[in-house]
Amino acid sequence: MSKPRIAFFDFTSCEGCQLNKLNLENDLLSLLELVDIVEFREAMDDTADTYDVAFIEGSISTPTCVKRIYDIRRRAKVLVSLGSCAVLGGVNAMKNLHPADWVQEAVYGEDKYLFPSMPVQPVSAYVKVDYEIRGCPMSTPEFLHVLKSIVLGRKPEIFDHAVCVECKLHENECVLDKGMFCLGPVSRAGCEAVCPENGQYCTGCRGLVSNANIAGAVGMLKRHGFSEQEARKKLQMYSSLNKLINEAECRHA
Amino acid sequence: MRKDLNIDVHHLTRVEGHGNIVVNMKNGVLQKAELDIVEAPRFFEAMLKGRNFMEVAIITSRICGICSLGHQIASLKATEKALGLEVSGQTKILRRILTDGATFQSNTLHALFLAAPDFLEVGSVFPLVNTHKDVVLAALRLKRLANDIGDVISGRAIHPIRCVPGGFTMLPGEKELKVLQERLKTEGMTDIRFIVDVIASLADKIPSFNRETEYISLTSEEEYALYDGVICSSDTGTYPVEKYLEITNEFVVAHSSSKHARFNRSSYMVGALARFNNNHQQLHPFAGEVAKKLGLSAPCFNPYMNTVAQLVEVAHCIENSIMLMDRLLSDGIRFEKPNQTPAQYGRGIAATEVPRGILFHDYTYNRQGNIVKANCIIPTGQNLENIDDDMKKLVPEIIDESKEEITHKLEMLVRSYDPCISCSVHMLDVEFIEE
Amino acid sequence: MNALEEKLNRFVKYRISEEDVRLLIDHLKQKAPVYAPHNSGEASFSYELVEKSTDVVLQYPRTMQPIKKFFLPPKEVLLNFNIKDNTYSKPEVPEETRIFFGIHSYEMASLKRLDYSFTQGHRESNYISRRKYAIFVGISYEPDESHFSKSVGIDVEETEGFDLFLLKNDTGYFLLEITETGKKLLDGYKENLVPDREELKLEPLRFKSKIKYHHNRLPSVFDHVYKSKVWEKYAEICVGCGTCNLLCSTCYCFDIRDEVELDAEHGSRTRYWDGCMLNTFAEVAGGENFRGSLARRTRHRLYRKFRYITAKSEMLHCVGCGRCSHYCPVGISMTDIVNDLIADHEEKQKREKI
Amino acid sequence: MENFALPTEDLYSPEIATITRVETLTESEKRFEIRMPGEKALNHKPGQFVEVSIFGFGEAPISICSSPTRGPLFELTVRATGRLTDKMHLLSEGSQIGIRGPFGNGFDPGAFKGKDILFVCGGIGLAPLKSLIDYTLDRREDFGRIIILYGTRNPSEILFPEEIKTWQSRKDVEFAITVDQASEEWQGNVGVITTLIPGLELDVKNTIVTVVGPPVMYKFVLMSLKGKRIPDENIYLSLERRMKCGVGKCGHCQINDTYVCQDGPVYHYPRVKQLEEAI
Ligand SMILES: Cc1cc2nc3c(=O)[nH]c(=O)nc-3n(C[C@H](O)[C@H](O)[C@H](O)COP(=O)(O)OP(=O)(O)OC[C@H]3O[C@@H](n4cnc5c(N)ncnc54)[C@H](O)[C@@H]3O)c2cc1C
Ligand code: SF4
Ligand code: SF4
Ligand code: SF4
Repeated sequence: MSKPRIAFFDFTSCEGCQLNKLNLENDLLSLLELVDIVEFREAMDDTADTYDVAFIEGSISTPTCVKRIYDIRRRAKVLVSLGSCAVLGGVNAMKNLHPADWVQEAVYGEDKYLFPSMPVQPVSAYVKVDYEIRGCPMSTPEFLHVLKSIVLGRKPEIFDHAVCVECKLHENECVLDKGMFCLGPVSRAGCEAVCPENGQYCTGCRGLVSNANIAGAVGMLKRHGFSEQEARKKLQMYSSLNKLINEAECRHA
Repeated sequence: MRKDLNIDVHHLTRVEGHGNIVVNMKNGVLQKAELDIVEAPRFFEAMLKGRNFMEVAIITSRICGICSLGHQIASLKATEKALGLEVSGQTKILRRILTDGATFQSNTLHALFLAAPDFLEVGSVFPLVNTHKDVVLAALRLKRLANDIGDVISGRAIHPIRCVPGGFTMLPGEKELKVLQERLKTEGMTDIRFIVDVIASLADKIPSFNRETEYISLTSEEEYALYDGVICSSDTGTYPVEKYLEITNEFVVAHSSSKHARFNRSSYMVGALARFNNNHQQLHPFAGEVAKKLGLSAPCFNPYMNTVAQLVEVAHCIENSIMLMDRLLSDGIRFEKPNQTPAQYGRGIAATEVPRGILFHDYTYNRQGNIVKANCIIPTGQNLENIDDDMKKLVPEIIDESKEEITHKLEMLVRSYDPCISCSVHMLDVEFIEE
Repeated sequence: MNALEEKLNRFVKYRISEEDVRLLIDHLKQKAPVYAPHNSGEASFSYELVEKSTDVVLQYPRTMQPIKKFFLPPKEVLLNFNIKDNTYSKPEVPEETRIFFGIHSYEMASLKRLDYSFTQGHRESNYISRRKYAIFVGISYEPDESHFSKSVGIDVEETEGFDLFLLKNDTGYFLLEITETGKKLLDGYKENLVPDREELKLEPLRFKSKIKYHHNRLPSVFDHVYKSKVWEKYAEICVGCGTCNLLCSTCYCFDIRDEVELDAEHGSRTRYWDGCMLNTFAEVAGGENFRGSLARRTRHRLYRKFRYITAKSEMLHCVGCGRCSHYCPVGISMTDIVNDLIADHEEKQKREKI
Repeated sequence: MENFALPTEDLYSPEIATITRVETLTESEKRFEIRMPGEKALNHKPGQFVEVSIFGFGEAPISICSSPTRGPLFELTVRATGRLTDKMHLLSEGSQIGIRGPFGNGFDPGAFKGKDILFVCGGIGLAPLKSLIDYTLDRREDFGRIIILYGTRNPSEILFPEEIKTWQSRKDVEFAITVDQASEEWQGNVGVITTLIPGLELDVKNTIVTVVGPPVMYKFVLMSLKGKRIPDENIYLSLERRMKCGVGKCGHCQINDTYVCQDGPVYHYPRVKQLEEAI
């Protein structure tokens, strides 16, 4: 079997996920044994026509982005979206919560027409996505897991349980015990609960678990002293495209 | 002599973010020589609007993955000033070490992985794995070591976790810190020595081009300023950080979704070379030796030498963090709860040096501790006008070389600034109407 | 003298100070590795290998992970395999003596439940190897808001399963010799100690009874509340995080996954704690899920504690450690659910009578 | 106190078996013939399953579709639906796989002696039932009428064409097949499997019914059987749940207080009626 040809592309994002791959120092050489990197603008000049696997970082937010993503999809056998921006719209999508005009004008004033922008969307809003690697930034072990699975020709496991599960497996002190709040109970795991492990609350960077009890989550935050509006804002940091967050009715006292 | 030239480098590689180089000469007249910033703007102000002070650094960190630590530090310092949150000496030392680590890692990444292939005439670092394995391995080790500083102290090098307003959510163990320090002393010093020797042998690959400009950085009486200081212009002297708007004078140009800046001249430069020019006397001795070995002496007006200045800083940061760790370890690391009870509300302005230059964050908070006004000025934005000016001087000087050679030199020029484009288009500058 | 006091008074006992307890730990450390509660954060405790006896916390409400972590580790490699040549090896599970020190009575009771689960039907070698030579030194504790083990029939001073037991008194502790193993452990430690012959009197009950019915009646309540509205009530606020499962002393469900190394050749088959409160736990082929709703998941969890295995093992599988309640991010308390079920059941009975 | 000194089991270590034959049945189903190391007999009962594993690809429960009366080699029919089963479809004769088991209760054919047996098989549900069908055919004299009803979504999904031919040709077997959607050349019954039931003439008291199929099928088949007045005690179902261990520990296959891997997969219908979460 010849080595899979893989490529990386970046859209609207902080490029932290790209950088995270360059931070694979210890594994980089073994990785190069496993695959051929044929395109990676942030690190190399080469380009290619087709790819076995295309990894997409960043969200789609301009007409140019849309054209590019269609083009990449056409040439890629497998397409993986990488990181919260690509999977969920990420923090970028918070801008959708405000009227587009206000946003443009706020930054560029009367020059706003120079730089067209559209509502921020995840990659899956435009093209078929085969696998998703969440996280802000994506976790390198998970990236390697998906890559190895693809090399072996099997579906990678993608977790759909709460961060609390991993947090408990690590026996981290629960930040709730320290009087903080946490989105871990409704946020998707896969990060090995790094934030609580480092004493910080979970911001829900991987989005919510599917089938999440959002009303319950709002109630949970209220229990920790937040207003209902503040609670929804907290849940929206990474999941602003999740309409249920504004809709779910919370009957919690 | 060539009369016409058209260069259009679409999505310049080996830089962070999306930019195009456009040069256009007609009948011997240079019509255009500019770096077009085509990155999609991200509108961070919309993300910050109404956000609580506890979340602001988490969000601004996402402006840029490469400079995430720098953004967090600037953000936390601005928030702390606005809310009157005092931080301890221990916190300041830890943040300084983190700043050293981030500068060390980013400069290494740029100099050795993104810029170095130019000197060795290849398109990326990957072919070097076969031709220069020992160099690549040493570079990888250095980068890992730099990232480990971030991992050990802030939980994660990209989008650090433990840095919060008022301090740290968790502190490194003394054992871990000792191990890390030992590695810096042995592994780190050995590898940087080796790398410097290699780069010194390639010195003739650096184009000779000079254009004197204004150099702006932080400066401090205590140390080679990275974490903190006052603004310093090589032309006009020092200014308090609060006066930053008078220095940056941002303006919008049509070819860039990032704003440009100018102060005393038509443009100014920030970054490693600016810091070196302004503060070189405060480098640690070993860094001074490295500068000498690599042929860098102040003042240096060759922007291509920015990459060399970055390596000098790597040496400095290794030495500096070893020294700071000594201080921490001799005092003993004490558990402290972060101070997060605001003493006031209002405006806070802070500056810090990130690898690419001086970074400003400016916030105003309401009485709920939520953001009402935010502004954030990023180094690459400040460099853009200077890059355009460099190109305008450079193109006529090399106009008789082949088009490929010109293109290559222009690419190298832009790259040597280590531009961080995604950063530059995420600026905030907005006043919110209070709800 | 009540029955419990009578039982305790049959054991040989010594009066020792807290200082002596530390010396005891040092003494035990010479015999085998000792695991005991330690501080693990601002307000958390966990069982760890003892390095210094002064690090051991003697009075604590509960550790975060229950003692099951030593017998059914949160993550355990079951096999190491080679994909290319289809071979594997099973990592050796050492059968060693380990001393667990400062263990509460409900924790010991939970192990009895796990013993049942791992020896009934198929007798799992991994669990049994770890469990075989374990020695336990119990300690009494001050129940907090979330504890309710008395309500499920487990006294603070219950000594069953322990080899030695430390009973707190006003000056220090009574050290009780429970088993022959325990007695032998004290060889070389108690040389200067004289058995205390004074009759032991327990302090009046410190436990508030937190469940309305006697524990013997609970399984029968569960015969009638399967369709209760109470499940919906809690499902509304439960967020399905699974914390209550993962930290439960008697939960033992797991997942098994194959993980491969970067050479795409070596790998391991690893098991992880799992939980029936999690969204996809009971999903079946075609995406169907017979326990999709939180109400059904909550119901299943409680039936597992009070009815299902209970019928066969004749033990309630909730030991009242209070972990599920203490760590629940929305503050759902096990005893509240049970009391609501009891109330619902009573109401139904009343209605039926009329 | 539990006696920890008693013998224990290495529950999760598979035996490495060899695939001796692969037969493509449909686009998504293949049949595998397997040889245990040393050509050891599996000693299974019809209706039992094994945990099949491929290193790096995981494990899954697969029913044994051959009868224990047919020698030491055994057969599995596998539908490619995921990690393990997709990989299995790439294997060929001589490849090795891991086997644990047999697990589960299986059917007790001894208890069906002298009875008429009605097999209701939906889709891949024919695979586990084939094991029992073959068993009863190999001991034909022990049983009364043998009636096989088989339904699939469309003709291209029909499993075991060879066996079906034999069943159709045998005088002592009553066989009927139906498809949900017919193709051009299909001449047989069209309609869901329940359409085959009303027309049957049965000695209801003396007929044992075994039902295996996708989850949705059970409710409808049971309704039809009720229409036929088949006593509940005469009905057996085989249920499917995801499993991680196969030995009654992992909890995934639990239906109320029963474990499919221990108390099932074959359930007596009266028991199923007490299990709210079963179907
Ligand atoms: C007693 C018994 C007998 C069986 N007999 C047979 C048989 O004879 N032949 C046969 O082919 N099958 C049989 N099965 C079914 C077989 O075990 C399943 O199809 C098996 O799980 C496939 O494993 P896999 O690794 O290939 O698929 P998996 O990768 O586990 O995926 C199976 C399906 O579930 C989906 N899925 C997986 N994980 C998740 C998740 N976390 N969330 C949502 N969806 C998910 C997948 O997309 C896929 O559609 C039997 C099952 C039981 C319980
Ligand atoms: S810290 Fe957060 S993620 Fe961890 S257990 Fe507590 S609530 Fe869950
Ligand atoms: S811990 Fe609480 S919120 Fe989480 S699953 Fe259990 S009951 Fe629900
Ligand atoms: S159900 Fe709750 S109280 Fe009972 S044993 Fe489990 S965690 Fe402890």
